[in-house]
Amino acid sequence: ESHMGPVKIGIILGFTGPLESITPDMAGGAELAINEVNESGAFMDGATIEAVRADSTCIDSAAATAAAERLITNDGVAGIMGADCSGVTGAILQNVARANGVVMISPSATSPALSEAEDDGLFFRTAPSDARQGEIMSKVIMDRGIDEVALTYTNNDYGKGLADSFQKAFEADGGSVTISAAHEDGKADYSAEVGALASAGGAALVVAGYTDQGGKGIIQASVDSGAFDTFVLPDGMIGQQIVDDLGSALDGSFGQLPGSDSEGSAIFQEMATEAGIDPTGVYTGESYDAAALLILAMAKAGSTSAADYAGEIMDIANAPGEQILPGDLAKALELIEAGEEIDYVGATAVELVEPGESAGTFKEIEIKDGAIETVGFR
Amino acid sequence: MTDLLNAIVALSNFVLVPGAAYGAQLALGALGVTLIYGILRFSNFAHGDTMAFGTMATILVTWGLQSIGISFGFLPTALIALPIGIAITGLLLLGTDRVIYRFYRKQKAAPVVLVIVSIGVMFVMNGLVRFIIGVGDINFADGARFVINAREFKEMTGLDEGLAIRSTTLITLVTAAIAVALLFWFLNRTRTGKSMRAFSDNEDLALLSGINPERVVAVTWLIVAALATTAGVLYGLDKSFKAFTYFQLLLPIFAAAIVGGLGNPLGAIAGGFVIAFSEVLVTYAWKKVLEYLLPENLEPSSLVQLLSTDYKFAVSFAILIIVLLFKPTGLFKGQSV
Amino acid sequence: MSEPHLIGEAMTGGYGRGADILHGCTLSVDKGRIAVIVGPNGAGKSTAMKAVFGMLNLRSGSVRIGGEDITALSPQDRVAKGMAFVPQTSNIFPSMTVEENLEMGAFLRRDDIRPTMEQIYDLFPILRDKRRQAAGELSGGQRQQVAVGRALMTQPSVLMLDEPTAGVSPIVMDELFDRIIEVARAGITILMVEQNARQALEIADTGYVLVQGANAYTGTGAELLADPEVRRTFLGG
Amino acid sequence: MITVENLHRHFGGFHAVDGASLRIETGSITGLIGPNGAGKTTLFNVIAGRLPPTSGRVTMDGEDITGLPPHELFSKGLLRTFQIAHEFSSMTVRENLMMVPEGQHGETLWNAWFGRGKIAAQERELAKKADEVLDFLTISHLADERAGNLSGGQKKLLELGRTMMVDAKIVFLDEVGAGVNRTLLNTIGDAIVRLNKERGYTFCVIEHDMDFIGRLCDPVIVMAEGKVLAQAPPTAS
Amino acid sequence: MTARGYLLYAGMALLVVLTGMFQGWNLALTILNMGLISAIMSLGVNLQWGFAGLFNVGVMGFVALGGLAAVLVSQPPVAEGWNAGGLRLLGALALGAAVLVAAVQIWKRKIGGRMRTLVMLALLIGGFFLFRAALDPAVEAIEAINPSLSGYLGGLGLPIIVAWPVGGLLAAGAAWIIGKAALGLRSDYLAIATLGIAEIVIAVLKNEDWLSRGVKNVVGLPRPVPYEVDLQRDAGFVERAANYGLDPVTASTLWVKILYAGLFTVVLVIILWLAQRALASPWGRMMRAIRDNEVAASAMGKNVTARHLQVFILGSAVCGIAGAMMTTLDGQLTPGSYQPLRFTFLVWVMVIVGGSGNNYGAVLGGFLIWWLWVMVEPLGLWTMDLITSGMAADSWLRGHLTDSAAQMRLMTMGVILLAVLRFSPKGLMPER
Ligand SMILES: Nc1ncnc2c1ncn2[C@@H]1O[C@H](COP(=O)(O)OP(=O)(O)OP(=O)(O)O)[C@@H](O)[C@H]1O
Ligand SMILES: Nc1ncnc2c1ncn2[C@@H]1O[C@H](COP(=O)(O)OP(=O)(O)OP(=O)(O)O)[C@@H](O)[C@H]1O
Ligand SMILES: CC(C)C[C@H](N)C(=O)O
Ligand SMILES: [Mg+2]
Ligand SMILES: [Mg+2]
Repeated sequence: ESHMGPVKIGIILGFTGPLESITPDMAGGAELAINEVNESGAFMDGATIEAVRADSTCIDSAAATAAAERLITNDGVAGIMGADCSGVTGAILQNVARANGVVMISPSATSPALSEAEDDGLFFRTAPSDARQGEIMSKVIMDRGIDEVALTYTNNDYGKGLADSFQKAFEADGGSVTISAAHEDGKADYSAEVGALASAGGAALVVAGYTDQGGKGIIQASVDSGAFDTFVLPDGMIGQQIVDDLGSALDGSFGQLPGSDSEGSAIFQEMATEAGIDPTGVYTGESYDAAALLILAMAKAGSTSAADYAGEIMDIANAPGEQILPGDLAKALELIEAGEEIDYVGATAVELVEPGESAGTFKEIEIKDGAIETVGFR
Repeated sequence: MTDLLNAIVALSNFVLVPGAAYGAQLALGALGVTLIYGILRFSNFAHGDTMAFGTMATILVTWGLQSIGISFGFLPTALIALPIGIAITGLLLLGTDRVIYRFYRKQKAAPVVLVIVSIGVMFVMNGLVRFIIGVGDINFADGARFVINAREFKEMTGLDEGLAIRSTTLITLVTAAIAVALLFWFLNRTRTGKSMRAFSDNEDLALLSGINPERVVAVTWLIVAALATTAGVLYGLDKSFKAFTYFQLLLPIFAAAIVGGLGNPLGAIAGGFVIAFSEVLVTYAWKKVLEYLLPENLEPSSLVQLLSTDYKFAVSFAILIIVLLFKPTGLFKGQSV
Repeated sequence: MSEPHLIGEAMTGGYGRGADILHGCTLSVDKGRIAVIVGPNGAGKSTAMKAVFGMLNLRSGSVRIGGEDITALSPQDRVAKGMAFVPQTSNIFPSMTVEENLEMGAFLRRDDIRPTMEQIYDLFPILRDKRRQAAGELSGGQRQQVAVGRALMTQPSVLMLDEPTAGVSPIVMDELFDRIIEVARAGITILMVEQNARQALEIADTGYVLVQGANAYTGTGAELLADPEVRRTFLGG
Repeated sequence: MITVENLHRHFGGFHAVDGASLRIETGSITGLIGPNGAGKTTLFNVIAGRLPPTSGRVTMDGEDITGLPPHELFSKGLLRTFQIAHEFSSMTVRENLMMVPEGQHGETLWNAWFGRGKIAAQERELAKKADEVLDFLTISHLADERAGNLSGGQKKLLELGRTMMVDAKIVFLDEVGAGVNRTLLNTIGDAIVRLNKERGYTFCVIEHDMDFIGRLCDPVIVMAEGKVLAQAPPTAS
Repeated sequence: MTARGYLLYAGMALLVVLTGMFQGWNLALTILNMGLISAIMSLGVNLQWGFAGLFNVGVMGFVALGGLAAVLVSQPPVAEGWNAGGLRLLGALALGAAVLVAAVQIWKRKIGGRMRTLVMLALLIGGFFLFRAALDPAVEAIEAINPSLSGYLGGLGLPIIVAWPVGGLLAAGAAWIIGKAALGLRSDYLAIATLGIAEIVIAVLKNEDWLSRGVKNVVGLPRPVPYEVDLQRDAGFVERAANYGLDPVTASTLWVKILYAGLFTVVLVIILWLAQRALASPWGRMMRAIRDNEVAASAMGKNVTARHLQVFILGSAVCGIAGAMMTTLDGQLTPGSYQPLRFTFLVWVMVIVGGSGNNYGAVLGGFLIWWLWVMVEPLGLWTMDLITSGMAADSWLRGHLTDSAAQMRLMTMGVILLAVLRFSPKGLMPER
């Protein structure tokens, strides 16, 4: 294979559509890793990497498939960082990635169903399956002495999957869920949902949604009508923006998101802020890690062909080896060059388990005086 | 007695007040849609994005005002900026008409072609708004958010249930009432208003009567700009501004305009409330209210919910369809092409 | 002889890019006089009226009013010049009330329109009863009365009527013709198309018979009525 | 025979048809006259199933047909024309006529897909028939014109032409004459008489032209304000 | 077809070929395949709007029903699910249907105004609770079975291609019910009613997990064509590919798409042929008459209601077939992805831009608009590059614009759409 042109990596995210407000930062995260490598010049004898963005639209599988098709057959990308939403991710995987034998690392598709998808060993994700988060969330709530909650979730595979696994875990732990009500994202009004939730009652409201979508609308309406005071926020709900917007109303609310107490996340925060990316945005760190893993695996295999490097990804992500944090990519490449083992930790303390997804260490947070504070790890 | 009061307050707080607030927001949007349909005779898909554009313009002006230290006391600053926002939107709409719609009007294109054209306009405006202000959530409300909030209400009355009334709710309700009254008066009593109706009724004959079509169209777009911007700003103050949500508002707004009777301002208002209340009421869980009302041993163990909130939209649309089956051109006898 | 008040001279043209309908058709009326156009269906009578009113692109020929060439003016501008027109079809605002229809006729007037409206209600009493009703809900003949009323509201200097009496019952028709004479006496120039040709020609100062877009016969109303050929072929014996 | 018994049709508080009773004898050419707004068209609309009656009964040859939908009445041989022409404007004039006959072979989808031969034969016949009708109406040169482009009178002729495409039992004509050239109207009158005599059609004719009514109709029914005033031979009116 | 028509089709073919040459044949074929499906949807809408003037804005619902058919036909049945409550569930559904039928029957009775309404309401409300009482436990039992992977009843386990006609039938059945109720409505009122019904269909698909797993999606549907990976392992195929000078991956991906294209083309040609025949027959003439003037058509003996129902069912069935084909191509059913903009209004754009009332126009519109929908993304980015190329590398505006370049997608779509409609306001291939 010639190393004449730059190595291309596709970034497929929903730049338009219901997640359009979080995807720029996700793409930014991935490009951060790519730029870092390019600046180091240590990748495959100084080859440069070029990011090619494509729009998954989050919801339109056909458009997403076409976009992926173009990335692979026209742009000739060596790997894909994406997609974001579980639905389109599945479509791209089945119709394009497998067919062409290209690796996909999704930073955010968290549907449990993807664990079972047939992938010919080509699909990975740096986010944990929602099955796991549900269990953690249940513990987090229980440990605060709350055993009765109302639950609302965004009506998609992510929300539903998370809500189901949470409810199961919570009830097994002895708690009770007074109501489990779906909400649709991007709608104009959530009074009806809040009315039902309030009527059912509970010591806290668990909101398995997106921070700038229906989830926010629900919290806003609950706060406005005084329906709930305490909110439990899983990964999709945590971001500085919502805390700023709602002000003191969120104080005392808590939640968890994939993350670890690795210095990685702190370093990433700094790097991202410097690059003008909001590091608290959901899945920004995961995106950085996804891109980094792709690059490192290629470097290790010394090839941009999926057949060669797909097998290296698990190896790179897990111990043994020297721990690699954000900003250490140059070092990592040198180590690889030198034939040494590395253990990529990255921004989110990546630890991949079979079948190629993040094991899921979770960070417990609480909102205090308008700031998101980490109170522990699980 | 307190139980009864608590029940009433709970119902008001979670059904009546939110329903009225949402209803008024939809109604204001539907007024614009219905006016375009009534005069220019097509369903304007770009209306949601027009609202977004108007709101965006107003937000930019608001930021400008805030940065030079102007505010409006307990009222949101955006209300001062609103007239300027309306003016900017008016210019945009007039420009759009000149560049795009006029051609099809001259061609006497079928209404459905105009609908498709307006989808094109929607895409373009959509991009425009996002280019200028981005895709994120923007909170531009300042001033007092509540006339009374739940906690204060509880403290004041000593009841268990709180009642919250947001200032934007009141402003929206009042605005909607004034807007419909003005529009009604304008269309039915003033010369210009009548000439607009004449234009929509029989364009050729309007011409023969000396009515200037370009003027009619311009006036229509200007009113639409005012309605859309006001609707958008009030909605944004209440919730927040996000381009995508404004696009999503389009469907309930259309539903409101149609169920009320297209082309009829009163219908738009009625339709707005029908849609809003059918969303809120049918999926309401009556448990809490019943707990207050019924003696202890009869209290319900379940939620007493007719349908789960999953079916909120399905139900509101089902109600809409039922209304149409009995009133085929809407509650207030709308037009149909 | 001085030039007639209204003249459409040697008009040739058709609809859009289609074939010509009018072939050098000429129509003229003196001030305060009545001209009536008759002819078989599809002869181009309505087309000629539209041409005079500027609703048709003429390929050649000209339209002049009071000596001024108005061929290039839009219909709107002709309204401003004091011309009024009742088209043959869709000549009312169906969803507006009868009264609003009349008001729209007077759209360009700035003076008090009440008296004129009263006159019209006197002429067509039924319209007074129905003045709050949507014009689209009226009977065929009533609509026709609204249409003529609307044009009269303009207080024009030239009044053009395309089959004003179609569907109007005999009594109303007589009154309408009387009224038209009255209007003409008041100095208003009248150009009308009629299928009730005999009655119309009786009050006409000039009569035109159009056939296939061209003038076939021209004369005073009485002359045409007297011509047996015209009677047999165009007036139904 | 059509009988109408104590028929009412109200619009809000307005009684457009107010207790009308009448009969149309088989084989007659019945005239229906009355001032504008008398309720003639409304009566037609109720009989022909276009409007439901407020109360009352309509029978045809003893069978109750009150409120039957128009297409079923058509099958029973009851046809009507519209006062304000209802042409199929985007179709050609010939197509306007060819679509009329019922039960055409190609009107079911299955035959449309797989029964080409038989359709072709039938279409040829229909086209021939249509051309005859157009010939009679003197508009055969317009056979391939879009019906929307016809002149006002030509549209009325087309209305009439449609009723001539099938063998009807009874035909309701709502002012076919308005806007039609008088010479042509005479021919139409002759045709009506001939259809009546030769093919036994029954006619009910609304018309304001008294000559036409007088020449054609017996008996004549007079309506005013929604009521039937008199049912008399024409000489008496 | 007119000369202009052939020219336009040639132009469209050229666009696809150019895409193949400059962006890769895989992409060109992907576009072509969805283009074929879009063309079918567009034909369905054209049947309803172009032929009969029915303003159906519920296309999405029928497409989704087709998708549902794909799952119900092709997935293996879930025995545990059936054991847990399958029969009870069927019984509950039958009960619900019976209640509805009874209510309609009561309503149709001409007698007893208020009494009738009361009885009907009582029946409906009582029936609803009875229905829920019968249904809910069954649903709960079924959905409890391994929810993250199954939790539904599964399907019939038949070849997925069977789902195409079945999708049509499912959509037709739904259209019959909807048509019975709503076809009395006119223009925009019918539009909003159908729009609402489509939303209801989607709500059911999203929330009735026992049926097709709801928002948890069904992925990995079987295919009517071989899998690329299998072809790549097939020595014979690899050899044949090599004969053409193609590497196995490229050859297999292309071959699979070509097979799909073949299947889709067959369906499109059949439907187009039927539609074209129908349009050019007395049946088509009757439909046009009804579209032009319902009142007159009815007075001329045409049963307007029945014909409307017929063509509504037909058009909806065509959309259902297309929906099943699309789900087959996607290999998964994701109810969350059904959005009116994409599945209803885009199809309408196809019909109007192509030329409503003209089948060839509708097909052309389907291809063209789909091609644009996919191509506007690179076009938008490219335009943005062009715009920003002159700006200083570090200028604020340049950064801002590049960041929002993705937004150019819809904007470009809008501009091109407006340009096309300006160029031919009656559609590219007008009715006549
Ligand atoms: N839809 C309607 N709503 C209200 N009033 C109506 C409606 N249709 C008709 N009318 C009224 O009913 C009366 C009878 O109308 P109809 O059309 O039957 O009269 P007609 O005898 O046919 O008159 P003409 O000779 O003018 O055609 C009229 O006064 C008319 O205004
Ligand atoms: N909009 C149009 N487009 C094309 N041709 C038209 C149009 N309107 C009328 N025509 C044709 O022009 C010719 C003259 O029509 P016109 O309406 O002037 O006739 P007319 O003399 O007024 O007849 P009538 O007495 O029936 O009203 C007719 O043959 C008609 O078919
Ligand atoms: C971008 C994310 C919020 C997407 C979500 N986790 C999903 O699986 O659909
Ligand atoms: Mg004429
Ligand atoms: Mg009448």
